[in-house]
Amino acid sequence: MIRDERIPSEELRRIDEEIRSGWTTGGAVDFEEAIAYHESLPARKQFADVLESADKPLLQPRAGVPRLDDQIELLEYLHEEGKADLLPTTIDSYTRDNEYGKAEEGLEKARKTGDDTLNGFPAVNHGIEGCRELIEAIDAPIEVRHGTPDARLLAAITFAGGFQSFEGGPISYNIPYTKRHGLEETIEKWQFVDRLAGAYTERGVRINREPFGPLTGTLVPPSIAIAIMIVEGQLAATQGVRSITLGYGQVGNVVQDVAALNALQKLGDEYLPDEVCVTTVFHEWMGGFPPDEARANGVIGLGGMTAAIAKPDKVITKSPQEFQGVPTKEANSAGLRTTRQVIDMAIEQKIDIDGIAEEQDLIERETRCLMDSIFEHGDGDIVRGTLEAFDSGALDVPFAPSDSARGAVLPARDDDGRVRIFEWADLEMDDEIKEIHRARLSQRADTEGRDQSFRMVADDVDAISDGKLIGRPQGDA
Amino acid sequence: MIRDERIPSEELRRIDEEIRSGWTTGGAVDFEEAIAYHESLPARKQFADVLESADKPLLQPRAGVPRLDDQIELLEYLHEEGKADLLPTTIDSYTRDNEYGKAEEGLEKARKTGDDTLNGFPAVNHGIEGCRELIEAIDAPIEVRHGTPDARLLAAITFAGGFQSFEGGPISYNIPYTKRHGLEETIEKWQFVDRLAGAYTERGVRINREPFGPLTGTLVPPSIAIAIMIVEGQLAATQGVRSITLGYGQVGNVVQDVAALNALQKLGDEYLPDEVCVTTVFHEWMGGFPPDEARANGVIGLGGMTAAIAKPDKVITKSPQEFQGVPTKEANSAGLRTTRQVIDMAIEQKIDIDGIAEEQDLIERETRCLMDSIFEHGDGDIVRGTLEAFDSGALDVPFAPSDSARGAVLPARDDDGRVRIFEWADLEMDDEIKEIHRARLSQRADTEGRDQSFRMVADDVDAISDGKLIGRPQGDA
Amino acid sequence: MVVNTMSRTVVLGVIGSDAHVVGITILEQALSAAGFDVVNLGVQSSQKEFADAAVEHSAEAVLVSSLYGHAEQDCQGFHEVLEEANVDALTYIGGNLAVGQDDFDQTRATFEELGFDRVFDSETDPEEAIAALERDLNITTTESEQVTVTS
Amino acid sequence: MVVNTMSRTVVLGVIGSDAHVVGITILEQALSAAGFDVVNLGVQSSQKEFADAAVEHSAEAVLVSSLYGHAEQDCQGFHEVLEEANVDALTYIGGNLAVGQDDFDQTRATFEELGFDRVFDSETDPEEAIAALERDLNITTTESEQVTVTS
Ligand code: B12
Ligand code: B12
Repeated sequence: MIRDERIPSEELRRIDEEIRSGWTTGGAVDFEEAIAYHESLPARKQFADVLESADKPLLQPRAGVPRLDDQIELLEYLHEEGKADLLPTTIDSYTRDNEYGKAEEGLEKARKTGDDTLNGFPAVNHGIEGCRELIEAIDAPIEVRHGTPDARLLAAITFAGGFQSFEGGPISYNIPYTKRHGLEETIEKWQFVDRLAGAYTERGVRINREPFGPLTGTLVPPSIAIAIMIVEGQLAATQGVRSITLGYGQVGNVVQDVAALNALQKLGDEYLPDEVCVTTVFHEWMGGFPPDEARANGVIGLGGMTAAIAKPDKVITKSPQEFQGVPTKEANSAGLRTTRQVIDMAIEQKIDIDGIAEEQDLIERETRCLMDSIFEHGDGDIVRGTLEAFDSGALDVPFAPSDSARGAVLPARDDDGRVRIFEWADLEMDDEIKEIHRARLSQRADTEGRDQSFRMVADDVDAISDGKLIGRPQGDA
Repeated sequence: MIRDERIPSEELRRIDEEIRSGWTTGGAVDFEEAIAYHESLPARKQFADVLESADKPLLQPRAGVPRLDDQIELLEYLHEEGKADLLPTTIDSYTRDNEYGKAEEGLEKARKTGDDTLNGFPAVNHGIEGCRELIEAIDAPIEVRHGTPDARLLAAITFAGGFQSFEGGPISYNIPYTKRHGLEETIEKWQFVDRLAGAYTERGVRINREPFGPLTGTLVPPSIAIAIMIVEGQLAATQGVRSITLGYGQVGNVVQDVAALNALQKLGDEYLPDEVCVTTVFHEWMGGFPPDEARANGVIGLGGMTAAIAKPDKVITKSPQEFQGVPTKEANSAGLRTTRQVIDMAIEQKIDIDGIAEEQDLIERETRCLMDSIFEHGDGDIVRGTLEAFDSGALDVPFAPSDSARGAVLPARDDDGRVRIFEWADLEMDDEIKEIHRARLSQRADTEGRDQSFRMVADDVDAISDGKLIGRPQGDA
Repeated sequence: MVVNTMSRTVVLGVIGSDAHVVGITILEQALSAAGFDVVNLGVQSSQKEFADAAVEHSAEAVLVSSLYGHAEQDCQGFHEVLEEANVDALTYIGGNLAVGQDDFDQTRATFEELGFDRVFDSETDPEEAIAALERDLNITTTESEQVTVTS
Repeated sequence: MVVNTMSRTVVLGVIGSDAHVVGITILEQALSAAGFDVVNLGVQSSQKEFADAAVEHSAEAVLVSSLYGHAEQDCQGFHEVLEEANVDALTYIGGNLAVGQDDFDQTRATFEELGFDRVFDSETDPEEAIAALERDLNITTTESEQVTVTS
């Protein structure tokens, strides 16, 4: 059974070779040459440095199309018109499923017809050369964003291709994204990804790693997200990663969001080794959006405002077309600029909101409970602990589609709109904390004159898309 | 010389008759019949009641087109698609200049060509019948919004036409809107408007009056705006108005805006007679907007957020097309819905920001200084005091185009983005308060490493349209 | 078809490699509350899994969900698979069925052509789906039985 | 035209019943800082007031501002009035020149046809107007003289 241990060099090399034989483009990877390539990149394309030295939140959208020239055009547009500070390259679904053959077909069809037959950029198929062309064309750092359970070949090729930031992790790209991949399997695979990033890091090329904080994007209680971020951060650190960006998805309550981002940074610094530079990324609301661009802009505005107060290192923006489907580049840029305007108008203001310290304290206590439980489950080993804790339900994620998580814990908002836990299932938590949640939720139930039930959860899931934060009973119900 | 005294009944009748002879449609006004008409309107069209009994901020856009059928269509759209709670009818510029003949020409041309040859709805020309058709067609209360120094005939016709709310006042529709109208002249004319509203009020038809709080819309220090609101509120109260909505235009600093709205309500309640029901209206940013709809949505988002925290009774929304020109109805609705989404997501949250009480205290002290000065200038009479205070410069409005105000006082933002006074000119203020402003502004000058100068003011004027709150020196300056 | 107020089994799942689970979680709950027996296959279900479940549970309706934009590819040949398995159930599909900013009428036509009885967009409330099912399955709900998810 | 580095008087004002004063306040300040003698007529100035001031001060340029959407009506016959008064100055107009959401190229054409030498939109920085004036008036600025408003 695997443990939280660094992959030995020979093992790294062995897997690397095996992996790279999985698709023709894998053969072209040459580690030494890749190091030299990264060293040749100008300072403004060095992802970790740019992110870590920024003096205000940097903005990054989501974007990926199949063809290289289209991807270049798209990123240039988002950089110039959207004023994105950092750029993404979102990978297509076939690549995420390691179906490089199908991706190739799609790419060829895209090249022939001009249609976007894939929902992202098949970086493996484009190979090192394609990746580098992209890196060279765009005057800003670019991150690989995907959702791939087994991202080993993708990492090998994109790292060699000049990308210096890579989203995901064994839990965060498993539990929300796939049904059948075992957690042990994805941890093992991501240990390789992290080890590879660590190998670059040792040579002075600090590959930034970004666990995916929002998880299922749907009312995830902050402490659950933060605990998983710490676990993934720790796993990456063990493999030698030194630049780690922990993520968090907005829940929409300003106090809770600011408290959570503070706690994320604080606990990240505390739990992760000193050698690691920990930064944070705030995702604008990741749940269901309103089916109306004007209202969506309101959601984005609240996200920007929260970012201005919490000051994370990076903000991943949403577009007003989030509800409908993949946004046009214009809408994507609009989301960036709306966010930028709000942040820049609010960030120089001193906005200290009461109750943030208390909420942060609660989040920290909860997170520590979960972390203690993980360490206990694993007898001190975080890999073992994570596996056992998910298995026992001591660690869980709401709305998890994966067979590796119970998905039995259910969140609901309290009367102030903060996300609390309504159904604990087997989640490990101090009784005192459970009592706090219970009290807050029963206060809401009183306000609404109804019992706590799944209906409340369902109403909360829909609330923001329906124009409110809290899913209060409507009409004469 | 006029004083703050109620116009006697016979005088009211005399002026009313004279005024109504100014244009053909004036003849149709019959006060008794008008009272009966107002009484026949359903509760949901009774402006004051709807506004005063609302349990959350009501939203109102700006809108006016020349033709009646177009105006009906426009307001229906804003009501249904924009979900506006209260509706406006913005009057055209010729009517504001009392050029009813030119307005008639424009209206006829509009009817023939279908073009919008006037920039608003010429209510005087449409007459009572036209107004009532509008009132009947729209299932919500409607306010008259204009900018007319001499609005007597407009009031006579729109009140009889079924409108129950009327924006403006002798200072707020003079100083920012016109160069040559004397203040004494406009006060006298608005005494009539208020007296007429008072006459309806005595008969149970409470006409709501709304002084225009934003004034020049450009960095107006809160205390100056609030003092003028109190003066206009008092003048209206003297004439028998009992429903008064005091206005305030967002400056963009959340703490200062919330403090100002609190102070506005508190001082309004304190200074105005007990019989008056005082409500407040918050105008989303009234200064220069960014030339980009996405960024404009950010400005609107910050406005909505501020409203959610301050909870005024009404919010006047902006559209993302504010920079460019009169907005399309779609853009106007979008501004409403973006605002609604932000307010509804944030309003149930407890957001108590530090420093609001202190800022409110400062605003109240400043306002009291100005009010004391007005009372002193007028030997206890607020009309005389206002005239003398403007004359001496003890009361002033920044960027006032009017010959009746010095326009010598100059605002600038401090390091936190709050609007302070950089050039006091002859504005009456305690030295201690001046010292506070001076210290705050010199702190900013230090941060920026430059002297306080008009350049700073100019930079602040442009800042929001350039994407920031504070006009910091750009680039390598 | 006869009026049927008893056992009404529906199969529900997300097709393809799509993992968006929230919608079907809400749907499952609403359908159960409305009295249906719901067989929830979860996310990333294959055509065959839908067909097998429909056979096994003699489902009266097969409800397919897709959010991630690949519904069209994922549903190619689906109705042939159902036919081969002798499934004679209603078929509904719903969610976010096209990639990008599409026109829904066109999307609806595409999926009707593929054989779906009804096509729903992502603004669909569970209530609408339930009402359609009750209509299509000719279910009469007596006053006393009426269970709405708002209760 | 000869190179002229001395007295350069410009008349500035807002035409018609327009009261938007902030733009010309900023412009006045920037023009003065750049060394121009500015005669600021303020808001709500008539065609005749512009012409009279241009004559009285022998202005080299007349700068008209309009924000409220009635510029076209307000400027009808303006150049005839200037001509009658024997004003031979450059004429610029700037601000928000059309009602509603218009295309600027069309707006520019409209005002050039009315006789304006240059037409500026409301995104114009004072610096641009100054640069244009210096070019059109053939003003050479020596290094030492160069005054920019950012200083
Ligand atoms: C939350 C979310 C996620 C979460 C999902 C967590 C989880 N496992 O469930 C995460 C972050 C993991 C995620 C990942 C991805 N997502 Co996503 N996601 C969303 C989001 C924001 C909300 C979806 C949601 O939960 N809504 C709330 C529920 C209650 O509503 P619903 O799902 O629409 O379901 C209701 C109705 O549609 C209807 N309905 C649904 N199915 C059916 C079926 C029938 C028969 C009927 C009658 C009705 C019906 O009833 C439901 C209940 O009311 C949407 C955008 C949005 N809608 O705002 C994007 C969205 C669906 N995602 C999208 C994409 C592209 C992806 C990714 C590919 C992104 C990426 N590049 O990484 C991956 C795909 C991963 C995978 N393998 O599936 C796109 C799809 C684009 C398209 N169709 O053109 C969207 C639209 C975002 C966007 N604008 O780009 N996503
Ligand atoms: C502040 C403001 C007001 C204030 C004005 C206070 C005052 N007395 O100055 C108040 C609230 C009183 C007001 C009233 C009205 N306003 Co107003 N107002 C604005 C607003 C928000 C900002 C204007 C501003 O001060 N900008 C800042 C300054 C620095 O920029 P600027 O004026 O554009 O000037 C710069 C450039 O344009 C350029 N420039 C300007 N003139 C010239 C000339 C030359 C030769 C050159 C080279 C350059 C140049 O350089 C300047 C400096 O950088 C604008 C919308 C916007 N722009 O965001 C609407 C706007 C101009 N107003 C508008 C309207 C309709 C009105 C009213 C009719 C509204 C009403 N229905 O009540 C009244 C008119 C009253 C009147 N008689 O004039 C419309 C005009 C519509 C159109 N053109 O199609 C606008 C665009 C708003 C809108 N979207 O509807 N307004």
